[in-house]
Amino acid sequence: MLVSSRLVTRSRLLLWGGCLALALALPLIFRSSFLISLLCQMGIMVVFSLSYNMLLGQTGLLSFGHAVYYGLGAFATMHTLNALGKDGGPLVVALLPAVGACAGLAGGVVLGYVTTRKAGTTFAMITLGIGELVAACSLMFPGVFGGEGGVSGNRVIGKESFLGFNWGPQVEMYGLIVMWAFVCTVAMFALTQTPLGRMANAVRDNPERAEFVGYDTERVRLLMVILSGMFAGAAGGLTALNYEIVTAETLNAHTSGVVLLMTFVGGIGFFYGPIIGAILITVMQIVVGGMTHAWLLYFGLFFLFMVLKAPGGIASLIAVQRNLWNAGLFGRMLPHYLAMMLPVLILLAGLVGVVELSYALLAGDGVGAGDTATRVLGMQLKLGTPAPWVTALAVTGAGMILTRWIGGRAGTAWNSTLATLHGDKA
Amino acid sequence: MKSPLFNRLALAASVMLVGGSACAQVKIAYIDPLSGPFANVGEAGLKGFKEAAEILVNQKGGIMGQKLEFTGFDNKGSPQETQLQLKAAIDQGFRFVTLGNGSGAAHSLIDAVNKWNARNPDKTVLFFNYAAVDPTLTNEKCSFWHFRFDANTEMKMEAISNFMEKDKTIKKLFIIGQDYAHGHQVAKYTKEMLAAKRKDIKIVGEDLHPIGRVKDFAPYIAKIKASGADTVMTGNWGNDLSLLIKAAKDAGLKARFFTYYAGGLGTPQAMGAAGENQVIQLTEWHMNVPTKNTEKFALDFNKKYPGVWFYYLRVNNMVQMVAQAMNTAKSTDPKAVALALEDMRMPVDTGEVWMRKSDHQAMQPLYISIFSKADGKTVKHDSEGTGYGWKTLATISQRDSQLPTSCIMERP
Amino acid sequence: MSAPAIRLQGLKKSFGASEIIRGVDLDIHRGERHAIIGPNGAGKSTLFHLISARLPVSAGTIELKGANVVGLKPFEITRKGLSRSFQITNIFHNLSVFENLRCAVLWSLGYRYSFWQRLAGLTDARQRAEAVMEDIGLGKRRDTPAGILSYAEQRALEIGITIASGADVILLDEPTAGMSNSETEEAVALIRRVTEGKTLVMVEHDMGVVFGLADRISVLVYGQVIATDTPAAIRCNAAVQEAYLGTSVSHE
Amino acid sequence: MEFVVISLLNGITYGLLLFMLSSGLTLIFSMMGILNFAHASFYMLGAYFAYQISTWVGFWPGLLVAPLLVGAVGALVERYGLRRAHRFGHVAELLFTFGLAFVVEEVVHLVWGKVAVDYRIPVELDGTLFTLFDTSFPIYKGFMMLISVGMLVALYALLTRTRIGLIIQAALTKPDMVEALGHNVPRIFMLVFGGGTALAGLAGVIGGNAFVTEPGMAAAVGSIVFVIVVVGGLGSLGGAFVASLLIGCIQTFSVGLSISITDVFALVGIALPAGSQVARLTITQMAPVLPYLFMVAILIFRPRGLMGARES
Repeated sequence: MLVSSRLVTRSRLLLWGGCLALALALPLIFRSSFLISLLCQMGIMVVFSLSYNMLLGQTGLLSFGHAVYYGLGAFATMHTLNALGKDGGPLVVALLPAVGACAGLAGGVVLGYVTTRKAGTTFAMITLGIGELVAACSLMFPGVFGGEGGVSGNRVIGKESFLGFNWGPQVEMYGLIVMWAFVCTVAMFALTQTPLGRMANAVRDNPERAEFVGYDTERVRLLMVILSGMFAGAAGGLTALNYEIVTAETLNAHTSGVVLLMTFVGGIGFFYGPIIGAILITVMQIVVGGMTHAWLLYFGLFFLFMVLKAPGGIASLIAVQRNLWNAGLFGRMLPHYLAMMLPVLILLAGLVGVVELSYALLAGDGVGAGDTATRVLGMQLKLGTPAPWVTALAVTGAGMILTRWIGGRAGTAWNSTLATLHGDKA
Repeated sequence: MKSPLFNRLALAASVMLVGGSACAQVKIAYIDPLSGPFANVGEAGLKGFKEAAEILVNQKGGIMGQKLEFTGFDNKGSPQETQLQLKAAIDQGFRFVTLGNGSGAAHSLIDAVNKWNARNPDKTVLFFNYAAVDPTLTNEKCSFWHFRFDANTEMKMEAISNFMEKDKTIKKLFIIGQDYAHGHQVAKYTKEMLAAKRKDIKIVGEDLHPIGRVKDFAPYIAKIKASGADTVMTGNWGNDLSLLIKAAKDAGLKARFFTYYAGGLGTPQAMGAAGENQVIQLTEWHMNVPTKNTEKFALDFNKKYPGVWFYYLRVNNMVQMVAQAMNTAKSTDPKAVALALEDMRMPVDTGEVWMRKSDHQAMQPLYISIFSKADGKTVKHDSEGTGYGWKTLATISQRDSQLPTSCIMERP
Repeated sequence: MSAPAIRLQGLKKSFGASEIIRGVDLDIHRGERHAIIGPNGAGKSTLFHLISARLPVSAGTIELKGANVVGLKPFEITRKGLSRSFQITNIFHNLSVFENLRCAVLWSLGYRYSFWQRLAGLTDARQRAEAVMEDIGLGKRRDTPAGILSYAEQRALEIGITIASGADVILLDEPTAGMSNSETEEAVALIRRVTEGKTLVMVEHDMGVVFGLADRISVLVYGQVIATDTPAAIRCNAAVQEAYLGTSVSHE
Repeated sequence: MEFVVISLLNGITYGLLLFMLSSGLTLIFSMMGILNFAHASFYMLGAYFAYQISTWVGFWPGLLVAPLLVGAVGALVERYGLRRAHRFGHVAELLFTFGLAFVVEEVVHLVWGKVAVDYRIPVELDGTLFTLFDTSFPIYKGFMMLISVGMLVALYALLTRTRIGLIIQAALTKPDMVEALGHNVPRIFMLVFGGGTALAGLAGVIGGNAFVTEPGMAAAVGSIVFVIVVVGGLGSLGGAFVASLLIGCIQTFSVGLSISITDVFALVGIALPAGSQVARLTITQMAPVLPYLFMVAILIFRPRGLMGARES
């Protein structure tokens, strides 16, 4: 017993250390300033969505106003940075996200008191309302929130440096973000292994029973909201330092929606789920957003697909495969996965074709409508003629039929494999 | 649509290898919302820039034989994303960026450009602002690396107040605005300037409402009506403006509305008949200003892009001025271009545009016009197919909107 | 040690116009096993809900070990040493058997809302949870999520969670409901084992279980206790036979 | 006096429109336990459908057809989306509607463009109904009130006086029992969802031209509708009605009150430090956020809402 737990600890240490080393090494591979900025954004979002999952995944609280804590942390950090003026130094700047964390914590105490009186749907609605309230107020107080222009600052204070860093170059900022993200992630993981973390799970599963084993569920929720607000605030502090500007948008409903999306897509049932979600969605937002103006539609459809087909998120898909692998059953599914790839690709190609054609025609992404040739997906097409439409629809249809057909067989295999898996276990 | 992802990655690599070698064209990155709720504004701007570059520059020989080209970068309206897109543009070798929508994004960009230039003096970037009107951008936060081609809020109010000074029918004024920086500024300047110019105008009320959250303006109109105001000053835009005008018509309020943004991008359509003879706007141009080339340019544009109505003359001005600056400087180095732009005087269709050196703010003639039924004569063209168009009430000369600046510019 | 474990006085509960509990007076002595029986709809579960504060009291008082507990919240009563099970299984479905039990012991061991201690380092919590797990015979299912246990196993876990907190007054609501004969026997043995030295109050329909286990029995009919006595005396009580046993125990 | 009467009139008109929006949401919630995040999206669809129909055959056919179309879309969404999400619980349902709102907005962008469309009030209803204290009251507002009240009455009658209404109510509390009696419960739920969204569509038909029909209109009303449903008490139709009128009136009256926070606190004897930004806020300025404050207050003092039966 003792030995095995020590082994677990050692492999866990290796895993954490490996992740940290990998994160720190990434700028060696991705050198352009854009890619490093992208990595920075990912690091911040990882912390933010992990903090969100403390509510959604661990305590079962669906919040539509989590950006409030994030924004409060960002503004507090920025104001502190500006108040420091010349008195600060790189070391102080490096520690500033802690100010954001405190602000998030304070916000959690005040708002948590109001919101955690109820769970479930009511909680979701209250957070929505409070989020709206704070977002609306943020524009009314330009003194605090900087009005439309936001509050900006400079993270490089003076000429001195701390261990050779002054955080000016983006790479140094990236290093700082990685360190903070690492500390926060470790802390959030540790929290799941404490009495409070476990009771949060208990309250999520069965609040009534939690009361009858002696726990005040409101108090458990409140504490989780406060702690989650704290980490969200730290993420906000990192944003403030990274972009050196904070606007009212950081605390509005859109930001809350994005973090919900990330967390859910990544998988709320696993600690590492939100990390996957944050990385994936950030990349998609910026890369798919750069490729097509229809990205919001693709996003919405992808989200709906995940809700209906994989409500456990990507992490749960990975977990299932790992279970299969451990049980030695992965090989049984692999041919089916490979067989599925082609029809799914065809289906996707068809759908993308239809969507892009529609955008080119209706939203005027190309040069006008009518018979003129327009570039769609790198091809010169005449939108006014039926040919491209028929082709796209035909590909979609073929993809659908093939997916159904091959998918049906894969589904049968899947069910029997799962049955074997659970049969082995039971 | 090419795939910018691969371009971007490939360029990111090649830029590092080659270090931004001479390109066959002069490239300007257009960073504005191209998806989401404000995408229509961003897309209209991008089309305007592309069209202007083609017709006004490239068909006339280009810039030192090179073509001027605009590439869209979608900042989704977010200040944070603006910075990411700036980095993306810089990686791809862009040295000039333009942005217009949202003061938040503009502030973010001016900060980012300043910091980038300070930290990378060998790869400087220049920011052309075509529509963000927060006065601080050319006052407290002015920068050598920023040029504004639109009149700012304060200048626009100066022009309007000069008009009001002469219009003796205005006796009681009501100020209503969105509760954020722009609305606050409009209210502040209105009061300050009228106090200096027309002491007899009584400000009978002042209301601020949260931006984009009011569905029914009837209670506000009731209040305006109760105050007895004959004129309303508002900085509202978008739905907050359309709904205000509609509610005024419903309640039979006969006051005139002085606005900043009634003229374009869907507002005339949303307002429709409700705005007739009640809505006054201030712009640098409208369809019924008699001009030599712009009228044809606008008509061609509207025909080429159905549903997108030509609105920004300043886009054309900016493209011409930037091209001339590059030609004069015989260089596409941002610093040289910036120096050439300073103090430039450019004859355009509506008169002369002057880029003031002290704060990099463009000075240009402005027009005050009222929404009236299109009659084919003074109101020759209607606006956005509504049957109503803009009738010029007054022309504000370039000098009449000039204001001193508090800018103390750090010059490289 | 003089005050009874539970004392109910003039306890009433009404839902709208209908009165379900119509003035119950009852003393439950410390250390006794007390069963509450009665026909369907007599209000047995409601009585449990009132004692454990799942439902608010309409009138009357409830004393737990001499202290008035009316108006307290469920978790406050639990902290005073009263623990209950539910007729419909009420466990943490997504947590493993072991975690279910560990959650149940945390408060009584004083760990409260701690977020500065590692669960894995809390030896006493682990030992107590493991002891209960062995007690209820689920040692082999330690890491199985509670949601996929068999029905009988879930019922055992339900009892395990109830006793794990170490409360000295235990309320069991139909612990053997829905079990087969052999399962019931095991459950009775389990209950007898784990409630040794504690006060036990149970609602039960299975008369075999009731008469085998209880020291005293109260009969609840239409929201009133019509008799409280030893099993033997209850068996002979005329009023009880008329109201209840005459119809239900005849086939016992 | 003049102020009170006109504000009251404006408040009631606005409140009735809010009720139209929230009634469908309440209906769906009380029957199915689903909080439809995309409800306002169906309102928007109603407006756009009506606009499209009005360009072909005029306003009046649209008044009837557009809500039916929206209801049909709603029923399809229930059948092929929500019903599947239902297996994973209420959070999945909520998230599904959340994603749906996203998609609907993009589709509207795609089909009708990103700017407002020219959806006009029909000529028959364009004009002044009566003039009160020199302020005209348009016919169209009267028409809106009429439709709204008519809807309330019809809804009430449907639920309490008809067989289908009784079955719906029974299906809510005891779905298994109703199913055992031979009724197709999933189909009932589909009908309820379709009906609820059709109500939102109707609100869109008559709200779209009174205000502005544009792609942001769903987001603009989305949150206020939730406020109403929460304040009124989740699932209570009567509560939604009262809350709508209350919030309509709160907003209109507070616009008319030009007193600042300082004055309010002075009334109860607390002097605020002058000069702070909070102290300078006026009630007018805060009018549109008052509903949210009101909601928070309600949740603190009466968590089940004004007339709510259940708590969550």
